[in-house]
Amino acid sequence: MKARIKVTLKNGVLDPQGKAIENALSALGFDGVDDVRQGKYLELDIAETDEACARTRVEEMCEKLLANTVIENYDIELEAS
Amino acid sequence: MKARIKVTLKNGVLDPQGKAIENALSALGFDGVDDVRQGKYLELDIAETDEACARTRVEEMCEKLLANTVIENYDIELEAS
Amino acid sequence: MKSHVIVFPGSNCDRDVAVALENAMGHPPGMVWHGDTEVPETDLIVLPGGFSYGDYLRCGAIAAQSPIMRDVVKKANAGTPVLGICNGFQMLTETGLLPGVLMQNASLRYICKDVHLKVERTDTCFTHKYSTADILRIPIAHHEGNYYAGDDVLDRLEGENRVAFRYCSADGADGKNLPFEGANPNGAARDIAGIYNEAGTVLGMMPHPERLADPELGGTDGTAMFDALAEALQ
Amino acid sequence: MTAATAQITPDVVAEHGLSAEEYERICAILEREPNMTELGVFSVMWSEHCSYKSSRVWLSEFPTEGPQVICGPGENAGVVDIGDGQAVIFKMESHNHPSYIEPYQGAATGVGGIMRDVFTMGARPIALMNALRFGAPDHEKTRHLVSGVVSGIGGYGNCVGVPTVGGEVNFDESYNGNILVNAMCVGLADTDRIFYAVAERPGLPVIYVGSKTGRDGIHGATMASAEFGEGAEEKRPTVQVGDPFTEKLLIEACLELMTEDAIIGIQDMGAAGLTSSSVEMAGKSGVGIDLNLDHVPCREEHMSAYEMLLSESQERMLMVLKPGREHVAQEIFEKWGLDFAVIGETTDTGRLIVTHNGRIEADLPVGSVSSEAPLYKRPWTETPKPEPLAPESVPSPNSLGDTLKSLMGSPELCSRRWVWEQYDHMVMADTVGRPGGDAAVVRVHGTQKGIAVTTDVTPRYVGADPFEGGKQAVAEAWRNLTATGATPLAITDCLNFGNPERPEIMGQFASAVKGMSDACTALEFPVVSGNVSFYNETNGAGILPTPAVGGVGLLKDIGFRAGIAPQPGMGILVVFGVEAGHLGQSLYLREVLDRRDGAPPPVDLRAERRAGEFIRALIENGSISCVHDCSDGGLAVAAAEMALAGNVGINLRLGDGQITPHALLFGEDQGRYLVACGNETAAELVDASMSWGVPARIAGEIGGDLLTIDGGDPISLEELRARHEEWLPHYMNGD
Ligand SMILES: Nc1ncnc2c1ncn2[C@@H]1O[C@H](COP(=O)(O)OP(=O)(O)O)[C@@H](O)[C@H]1O
Ligand SMILES: [Mg+2]
Repeated sequence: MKARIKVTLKNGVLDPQGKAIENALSALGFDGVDDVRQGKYLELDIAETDEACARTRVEEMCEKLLANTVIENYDIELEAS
Repeated sequence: MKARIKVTLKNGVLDPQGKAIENALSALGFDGVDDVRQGKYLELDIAETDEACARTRVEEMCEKLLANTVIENYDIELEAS
Repeated sequence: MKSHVIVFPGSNCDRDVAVALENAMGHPPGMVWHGDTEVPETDLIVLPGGFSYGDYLRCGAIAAQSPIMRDVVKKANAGTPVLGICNGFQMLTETGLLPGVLMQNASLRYICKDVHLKVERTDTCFTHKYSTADILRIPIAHHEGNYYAGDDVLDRLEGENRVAFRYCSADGADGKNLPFEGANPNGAARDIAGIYNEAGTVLGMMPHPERLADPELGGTDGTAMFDALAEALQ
Repeated sequence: MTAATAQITPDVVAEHGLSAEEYERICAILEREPNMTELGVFSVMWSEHCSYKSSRVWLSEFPTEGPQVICGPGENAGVVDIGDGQAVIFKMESHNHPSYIEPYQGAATGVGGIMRDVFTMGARPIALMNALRFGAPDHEKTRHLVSGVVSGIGGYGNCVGVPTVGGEVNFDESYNGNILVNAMCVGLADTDRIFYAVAERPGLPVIYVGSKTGRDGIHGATMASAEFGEGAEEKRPTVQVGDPFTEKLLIEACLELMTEDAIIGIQDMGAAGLTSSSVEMAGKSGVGIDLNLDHVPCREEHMSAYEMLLSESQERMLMVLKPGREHVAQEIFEKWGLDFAVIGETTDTGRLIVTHNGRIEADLPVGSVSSEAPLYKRPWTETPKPEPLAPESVPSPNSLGDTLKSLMGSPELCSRRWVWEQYDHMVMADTVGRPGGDAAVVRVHGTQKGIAVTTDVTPRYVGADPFEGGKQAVAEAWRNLTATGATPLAITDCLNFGNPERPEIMGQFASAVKGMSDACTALEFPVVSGNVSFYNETNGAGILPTPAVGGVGLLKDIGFRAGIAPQPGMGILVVFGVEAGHLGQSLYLREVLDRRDGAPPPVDLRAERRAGEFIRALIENGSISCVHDCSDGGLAVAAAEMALAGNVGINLRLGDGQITPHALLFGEDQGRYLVACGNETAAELVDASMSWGVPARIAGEIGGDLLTIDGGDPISLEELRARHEEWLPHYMNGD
């Protein structure tokens, strides 16, 4: 299966990158842009064919490595490949 | 509107981070994981209310700043907020 | 000779390179703020190392969009020599003045240490005081110095003799397959540490020549680059 | 319900870290009960961290004065004269707990915080150091913590562009649940432009600059914000995230403003943010302060007064300006893209009055909040003195050479290159003594002067004998500075201990402070700043007592300094200082025999000073330029480090046989230096040392590419280097 994972900062956690991008966009003349937040996006293939099993595996990967759960949330999408 | 942007490396472009994550996952005992690719995920609010206009704006942002189109693709999702 | 160093918010090697330039030229370079729209008349533009705009988004990406860079690109295209060191090299690729990109080091770690370099070409204003037999010792300090470009681009760079420096071991052997860490510190394609534009007037390099241009700092292999510029551009 | 009207129950008081007696005292001071916001203010100001309530009685023993001292403890950082109208300003601070919770951000914000302490006084930061203690290498969390902490320190310091030039790394199981991350910053200032945290007089504008305020790091208070916050917001993480880019801008903006005649007082917002900065500034000057929180730049919506006052958002400063100069400041901060807001005024009421949304949220006597925190002389019991170990009683190894190899490749003694290569240690182009030597040396920009910096403490010594261990920490810092040729100026410290409410821990603390004080006095090496971190314990098991010492010294001319690498022409190795073969608490005992007994090596402070002054005089007059002190691992390890640094072989002599070979080689006797020099110089030095009363012995010959011990046991440098360099990278790769 293919897993698509979004890792985003939790609400309230400072996002210096997002802030810098927001400033840069406005300096480039893009007005009305707000609340820019930067996260990570990961794609991977996993040998599992059962969706529920795959989800459990990927969640485990997120908890253990892919996300820093102290400050980040993650969101998993799965697709048979 | 809310824009959700995925910036991913083009096919064939070397991805040291993805590679490292793949190795780390296998070191942690996650087998059967393949083709890990890491990209960026961005969220932003844009004052635009018309979807087509908003898309054009965000595409422009991606071309100018958010993605390095030499090596990266981007994918935009919009949602009325 | 008049030279100018562009200062971005987050630049942090601007003073270091200004000192090296002053030592070579006998007078200090002009410092130009990123918010200005024009670089004063000049014989050399330097884009210094550091973390412009925090290196957020992509290294050099936000700096490449700053007002002053439009003029830098214009002057570079008109033939004014431009030296981009480290973050400056990243900016040069982001503006398209140089091809390719600098990706994260293969180790995914920041690396600060002396590396050895082969000088590939000695007919430019930057390197005419070196010889191709020289093995330079110059420090690197970066997290994104892993030069990447497609094979077609790499072939063209090599075919047009546009590789400026390559990582090598202390005895000049090529950068791969050495025991211990290997001489290629970051995984750069074909051991590339620096490249030129077509005209040989724009140089982007990851190593910091300004950091070993003073005997007190433990080496002077960087000095000849600044001396070369002072001589060529007077 | 808002924070201000919530019911204060004994539980709420306890969750704020205040005892019932402390709460009563607050009520007595106020002659009423505090509201929730006021309780929050007291809780942070009277916390151990801000008030030093358990340590202050002991800290007053430190010698803090000397002709070189411009400002000792009590300000954001210590200030020491280095001549020519220049001063160094430095301090060390812990960020232990946050780094355990989130190693990258915890360590990063530790670096950011300590830099603010230094530039708030008008100094440009020129060097960073870090003293790190991790749990046992095989503990499940250690690798992850090392990786996160090191990249966090690098991530912050590298971006700001201040070189991280040295530090320490130790592994010990006592840190399994409580790692120590101590960061130190040294800055350079002009003596006529030093800024203090004062508010001076009533009627002055109070200014907020830097980043916006969010709900970061509201600790014991998370409960309060979850219960009393507006609406149903998700429970917020309390981790502070650093923004080194903003810090860099803040440094430049503050230093730029400091060249204008505008600032009366300035203070960074560190622990307890807005509260401690405003209360401390006002308290010091005996004035009141009115704050209007409506003007505080906020990053999140609906922040309560409680949250704003207690937030530990990073990269913020508070200033008191000369009236009418606000526009000058505003222009500078806006140029650097930083927030700037007038949020209050100093008053003659002596009270801290905080308004928010038109309501008074706190009305407190500044003096009581800032200086009437309880002071505890907690009960303490002295650590029993261990018996010294006779060298002969300690078993000898099968092979001296193999022992040396395994020590050089052990977690405690292996190369820290993997660490320091992740730090930009060369930015600013003044690092003349890079990591890997005894003390780092940074040149004073544009001059021939150099500043030497080191951090030292040997926790296993302090654990065995806190008094001797405290002395040793100071002496080793002094020695490491001296070994470069620098004149030691002063120290900062970071006293990391367990729970002070336990008498054994308080005993360790008291004795260590006494030992440090004795050494500081004897070596004329005063304490000018520091920090105490208590409660480093989990489930009743405390860490090894770890009073880290950050030493700073001055080289008048970097042309006359010493490094540890022998140069061509240096054929002889001489050891100076008393050799006794002291193996108690040595790494030989611990790594080879798996024993941790005996007394640590005693420090004879007079002998220490004699030997150091002798060595320094020789470096200063150009007689010698290659010096390494002997510390962990003893003479053999020091010699091996020199051999590797110079890439040259050494044959070590075993002397006259008075001391058994393994004790001579691996004993950790204090006050010793190894010097490499030419044959003739060696003879002269041995002569000269007699008149100084410093013992000397030819310890070996330098040359070739083998390390041998009295002709036997040859070790190739290549093998030695591999052993020394490999452990840490292999460990970190999980090999
Ligand atoms: N955390 C660290 N960061 C940077 N450098 C370090 C760190 N830990 C150790 N080093 C460097 O490694 C070298 C050896 O450290 P150490 O054995 O503690 O020295 P010494 O015994 O002389 O005090 C020193 O130059 C020191 O600055
Ligand atoms: Mg030492």
